[in-house]
Amino acid sequence: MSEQTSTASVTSGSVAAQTRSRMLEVAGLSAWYGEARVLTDVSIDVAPGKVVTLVGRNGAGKTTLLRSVMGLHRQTEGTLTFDGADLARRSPDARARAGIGWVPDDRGIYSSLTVAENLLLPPVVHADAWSLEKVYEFFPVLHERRDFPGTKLSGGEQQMLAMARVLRMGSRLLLLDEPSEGLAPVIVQRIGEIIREIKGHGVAVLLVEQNVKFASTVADRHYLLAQGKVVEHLGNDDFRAREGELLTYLGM
Amino acid sequence: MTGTPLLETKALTKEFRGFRAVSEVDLTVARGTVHALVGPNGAGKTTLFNLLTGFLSPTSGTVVFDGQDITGRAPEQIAPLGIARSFQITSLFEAMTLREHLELALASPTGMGRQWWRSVTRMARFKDRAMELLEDVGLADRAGAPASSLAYGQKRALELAIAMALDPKLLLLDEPTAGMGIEDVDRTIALVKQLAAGRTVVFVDHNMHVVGSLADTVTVLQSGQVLAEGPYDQVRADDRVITAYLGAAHE
Amino acid sequence: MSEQMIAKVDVDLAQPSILSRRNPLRYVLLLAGLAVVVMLPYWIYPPVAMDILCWGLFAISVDLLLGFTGLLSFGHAAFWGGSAYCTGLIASKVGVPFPVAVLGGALFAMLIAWPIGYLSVRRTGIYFAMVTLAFAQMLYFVANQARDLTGGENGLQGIPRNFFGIESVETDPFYFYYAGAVMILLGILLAWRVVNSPFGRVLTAVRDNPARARALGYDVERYKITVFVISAGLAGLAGGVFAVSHQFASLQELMWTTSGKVVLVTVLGGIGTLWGGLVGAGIVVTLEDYLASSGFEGIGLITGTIFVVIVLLFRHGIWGTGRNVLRRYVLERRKKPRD
Amino acid sequence: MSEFIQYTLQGLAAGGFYALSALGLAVIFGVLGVVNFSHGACYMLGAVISAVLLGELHVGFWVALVVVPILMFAFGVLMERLLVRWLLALDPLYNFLLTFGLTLVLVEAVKQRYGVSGLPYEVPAGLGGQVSIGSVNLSTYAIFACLFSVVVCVAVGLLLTKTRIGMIVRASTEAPERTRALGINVGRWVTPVFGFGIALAGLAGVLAAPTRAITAEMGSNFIIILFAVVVIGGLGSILGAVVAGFLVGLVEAYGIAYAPTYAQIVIFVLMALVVLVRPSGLFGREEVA
Amino acid sequence: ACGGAGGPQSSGSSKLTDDKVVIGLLNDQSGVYKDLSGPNSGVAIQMAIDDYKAKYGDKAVAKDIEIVQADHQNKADIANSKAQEMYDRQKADVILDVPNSAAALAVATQAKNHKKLYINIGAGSTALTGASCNKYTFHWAYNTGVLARGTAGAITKAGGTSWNIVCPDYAFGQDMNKSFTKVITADGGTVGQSIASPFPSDNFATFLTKAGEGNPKVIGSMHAGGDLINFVKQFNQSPLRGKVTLAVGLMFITDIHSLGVDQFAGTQFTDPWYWNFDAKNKAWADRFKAKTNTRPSFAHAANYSAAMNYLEAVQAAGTDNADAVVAQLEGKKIDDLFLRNGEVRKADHAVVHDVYLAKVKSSAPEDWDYEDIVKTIPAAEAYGEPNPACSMS
Ligand SMILES: Nc1ncnc2c1ncn2[C@@H]1O[C@H](COP(=O)(O)OP(=O)(O)OP(=O)(O)O)[C@@H](O)[C@H]1O
Ligand SMILES: Nc1ncnc2c1ncn2[C@@H]1O[C@H](COP(=O)(O)OP(=O)(O)OP(=O)(O)O)[C@@H](O)[C@H]1O
Ligand SMILES: [Mg+2]
Ligand SMILES: [Mg+2]
Repeated sequence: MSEQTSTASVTSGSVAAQTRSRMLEVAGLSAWYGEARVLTDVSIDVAPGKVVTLVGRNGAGKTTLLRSVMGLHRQTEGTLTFDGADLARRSPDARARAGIGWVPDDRGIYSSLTVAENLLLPPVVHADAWSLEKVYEFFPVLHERRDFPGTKLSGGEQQMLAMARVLRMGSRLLLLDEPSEGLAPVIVQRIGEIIREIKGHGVAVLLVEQNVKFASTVADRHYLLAQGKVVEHLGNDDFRAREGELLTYLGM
Repeated sequence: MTGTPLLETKALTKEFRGFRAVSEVDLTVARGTVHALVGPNGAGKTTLFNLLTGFLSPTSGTVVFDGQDITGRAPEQIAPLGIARSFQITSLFEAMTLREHLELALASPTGMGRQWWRSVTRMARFKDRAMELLEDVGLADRAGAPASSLAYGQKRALELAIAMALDPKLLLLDEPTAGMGIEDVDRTIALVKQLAAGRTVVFVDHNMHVVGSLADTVTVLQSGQVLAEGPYDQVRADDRVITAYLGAAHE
Repeated sequence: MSEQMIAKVDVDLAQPSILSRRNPLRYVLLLAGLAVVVMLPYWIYPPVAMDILCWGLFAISVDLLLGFTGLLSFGHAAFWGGSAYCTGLIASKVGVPFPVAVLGGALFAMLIAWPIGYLSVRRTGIYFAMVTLAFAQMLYFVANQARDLTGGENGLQGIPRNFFGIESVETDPFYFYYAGAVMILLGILLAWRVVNSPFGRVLTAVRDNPARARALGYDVERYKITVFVISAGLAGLAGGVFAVSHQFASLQELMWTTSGKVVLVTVLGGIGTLWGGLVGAGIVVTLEDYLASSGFEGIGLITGTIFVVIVLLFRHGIWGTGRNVLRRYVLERRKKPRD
Repeated sequence: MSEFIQYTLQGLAAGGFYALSALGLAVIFGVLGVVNFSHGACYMLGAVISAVLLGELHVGFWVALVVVPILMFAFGVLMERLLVRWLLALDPLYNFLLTFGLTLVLVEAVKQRYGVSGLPYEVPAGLGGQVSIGSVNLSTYAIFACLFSVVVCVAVGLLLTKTRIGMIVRASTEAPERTRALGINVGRWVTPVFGFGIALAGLAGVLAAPTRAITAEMGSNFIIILFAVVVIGGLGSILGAVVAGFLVGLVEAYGIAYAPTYAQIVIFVLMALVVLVRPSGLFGREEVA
Repeated sequence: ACGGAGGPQSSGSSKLTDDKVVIGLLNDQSGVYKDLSGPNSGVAIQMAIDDYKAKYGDKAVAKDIEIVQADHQNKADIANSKAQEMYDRQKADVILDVPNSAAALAVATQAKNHKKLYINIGAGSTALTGASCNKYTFHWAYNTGVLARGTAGAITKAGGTSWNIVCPDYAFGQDMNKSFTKVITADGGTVGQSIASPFPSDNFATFLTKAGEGNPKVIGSMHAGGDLINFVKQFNQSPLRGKVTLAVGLMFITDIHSLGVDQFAGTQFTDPWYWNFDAKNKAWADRFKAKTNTRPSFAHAANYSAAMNYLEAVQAAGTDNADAVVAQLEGKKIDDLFLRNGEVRKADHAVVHDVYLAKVKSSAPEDWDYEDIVKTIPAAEAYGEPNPACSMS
């Protein structure tokens, strides 16, 4: 029920987003693996303080899109702007320092670093960055395990660690690749709270989710991706209303 | 023998540098049932799987499978007894094609793998079965592709097919539907149901829909200990389970 | 749809063999290879040609571990040299025809490979390389100490080349070459069989993901030990023929530099290509032979530079690079009619 | 008894030297995942450069102790930029092989330029004599070399475990792409660390110059012993390398004293035992199967 | 046409096989023996050829003389293939040098199989004139027995009666140890202990401590090359320096050159030849220096001497037929640049001659002027009796 209200405020906010500067703008993006094209002419944008999801079945190209934004996938065509600046020529680390944070689908925890080191590794890029205390407060289990090698954590704990790591950076735009995967329902709810909180600080989120229920509790807008193309773009209310139809259409 | 449980652990414990990931767990899995293992992240579910399959050896306690004490045996000794598992974090042979993955799994119990004097074409005898399995998980059109070119969700489906190929008495599935879309989840549920016929399945999943549709019995772990056990409806109504795992807002 | 097709072509590129069993090119290549082996002593000084084959098989034995099981042995000199001494001792003390002595040597190599393999396979990757290296050093030490048997740094000299009393083979390196080549080819055949067997398939699985292989019920350590022992046997076969060809065995055969050289030969030919070893050996041995009388003093400069360049730029080695080029060509040709 | 003390002290002195020499190997492996086969050759270069500095420019030991590591650092930077870097993303075996090839080149190049019979070097003034305590005698230089090594080892250990640098470099090594995505300019860190490891090898070379034959081949067998040291200590563990360095020094000294014939083989026997009992080495991290 | 052990064949008018004499130089041109012998031995052999031609002019039997060289890189297998190739394909009539005992023994076997000459210079193994001797193999410069009789005998007789020996643990080191011990005890001295050190080794601190136990008058080091330098450097840093005489089993002038005279000062060793020993040597060394810009080692002089005497034997025999040349050489008494009171001993083909006990100077008046010759050791004393193990099969 509390979800309802938050969603309402989000929808009203999205109108303002049209006029405000867009934080991330992707236009005409295509991507290849070798000769195989996996993204075709994708255009999306994300405004500050907004959560935008990418929805699509397995293999639709969601991860590839996030990796392209991060600069990790290089076989691409099209334009990418972040905060008004052209990203195309910038290295992944420069993009990260400019304020883009990435939570990979495989979590990307370092086995050669302890949990604490995994958290301390990335540089702080914005004043809004979470302090280590705050991270530990939110994820007590990370505090408990702080001296363990990162990959000795359970799958879900690693997911939390990956999430906590970008929060520590204070990135302005978060690219989250299936953050709820493998998490206990309680933790998923907690992640939802976190997303809502950082939104309040003007952070933009590009969220890839399979868990549509979860997605619709936090998102403002949705892009539907099928076979590498954006097939639909809607606000959260529309999305909820047409959920069943859309999912069938997407084959989800 | 039908009366005895297929799998039984007694006071099974695993410590990592003084930290108890699994603590005195007594788990009984009856023959022919589907048994779900749920619990918060880090509750020890994967560790328990690792103990059951020999990837870790317990600090104390015993594992009895089909009347045999298998405590502390190596994975390659346990697998032939009829325990197969899928991995939570996908674990494939990147350069091999999907079909080769399945042939390899199918060949394992036949001992063909030790034949260095024979032609590899002999493994083609498993081709039909392999294709069938790929068909089942919806990957038949990728049979000749290397595993490295699969999207994440497809890899998970392959994991499942491999576990099926081993035709085990006991199938352990670690989050079989993680990272899958709803349709795939439903297909997977159907698959597991089909598999479960005449078999025993233990699985871990955080998706309550999956747990609800599959499990005969649910065991909830927390901090390495059994918190609750029983049929799905009973467990999900348990207050302790709600606070520790499901969360207040759940449904 | 077309995307799918392209993806499959790409996939084909990663496949081990492009030439199907029925492809005539396959047999053409095989025959050409055999013809080269037969003609070699006409083109190259026969003892050097024999060296090429011996080093070729030696490299293949290393590739069996490195390319097909993912284990870099940096101590294979132990098996090559161990067998060289053992072959020499059998040939001179027992006086059997040399093929028997060589088989004895290979058997001995397998015998010592078992405990070494048992200990070494507990580690993988670079650790394995260093552990095998250390064990080979131990054997070097033992051979040096047992100088009553091995002659110390003087080497085990005057190994006879008994061959059923056939004089030409026993004295003329040209004819001896063919007798030795038969043994080497048998070894190569064995290596080929192992690679293209169900066992070989499991080895690839072990290389790519040992934990997964274990979960499928494959005893990874046992597979590794087995292939280690087979590989040692092949290295021993090569070392035995080498010793008989040169009629002596020296500590050089056990030195770590020999282990290094054979890895160089393998990498040059192409890791995971099997046949590459022969190509690599052809190049390294003739190069060494040529440089020895060229008056050029910095042999290490040349071999070292070649090595660096190969590792850096042609990681698939000569055979692998050639094969990829061929494969691309074949695929182009296949694609055309469809378009 | 005094003999025993004598041997122990000599073992420790040698051990300090082993520790320092293995340290660079461990640093490079620990942070880059590269087993630098050319470590022995770099050690040799350090010694040869010291000798050349002395012979041709009359630059003495103390200056060499500073200058040579700097030169070797530069050499390491070049080596990483031009060669090693391109293979970092691949299986570590490739860099092992690359550095093996490089070893051949370096050894040969030195042979070509400075001949094969070696270069002269003297013990620095003031470190020439012996120190005697009772009946125990140790060369002053050996004591100096050992203490110096220990200081360097401790400093390096602190640098890599207690500072951000070590962390960044470990991460960069494990997954360079991902680390970049976390806002870290990977290239900027990896190169200096590699250079640093090479500089440590050069430093060991300078320390060796006054007591050892300075020839192109001086590192060829040394590297094998260093491998044994790091295997015993646990590859990638800095502490392991240091402890194993001392252990090997001691074992060797006792071996020489009580079973001279087997002095060298005991190192490898020790290694085999360690691998048998603790496959990951004394201080190595457990590998997951 | 391919391969085959070709025996000597006389062809047409000339009495030379293939109408020319081919001298093969097979040695280490890039490794540890490069400076000791290496490519400069080729220069020395060329000097011999020039001298031979100058001496006989038109009367020379061998008008066309060719040198073929190969670098065996200290590897016995390469030496073996190259030797076969030299004899078979390059028609070498004689092969010279071949340092490294395994390589030398392999080449000796090839010489025997091919029935062509091999004159060893670089290798010191007594097996060449012992169990492995053969009709076509000659041992020109020195052997390990000579070194022992020279150094151990001279020092023990001069009062250095109590020894401790450190020897590298390989066949050469052990042989040297045995030979030294035998000579020392025969001359009334004692050997307290013989300590084997691993080979190669670069830390001798503990060995030196052991070697100093029992306060011997002499410490004998049987090391060679890099090990020797390591040993001496560390000896100089030990309390033994100045208290004990250091005697070295096998040392070459190149070792002194590399380490510097001050490190070796006072060390005694046996040298088969020294360039600044007398005017005759000096004159030749000057010629050599003019061509190579360095002073000759004993190996260079020995290569010269061997080539010269081979050619003289061809001249005397009137042919390069190996059996005829061997017949000329066997038992020949020679006194030349390298061999003083020399004789090609028929029984074992050891070429015996006077050798010298040298002591390293404390400072060098010029580069390479490092040795004081303490004593000339007469051929008979240095070489002893022929090795009974040699059956000249
Ligand atoms: N390394 C690769 N090589 C070739 N093809 C690839 C590679 N990685 C992904 N693909 C292909 O690209 C397409 C898009 O993959 P991507 O990982 O972006 O999908 P996704 O939407 O994130 O899927 P999922 O929900 O399963 O994570 C898939 O068809 C996949 O097979
Ligand atoms: N090898 C290990 N070394 C140290 N600690 C470990 C190791 N493996 C697991 N742990 C710890 O044991 C606990 C249980 O881990 P496990 O992977 O079994 O959890 P899980 O129940 O599967 O959780 P999830 O649902 O998140 O996958 C975790 O806290 C983890 O940090
Ligand atoms: Mg994805
Ligand atoms: Mg888990």
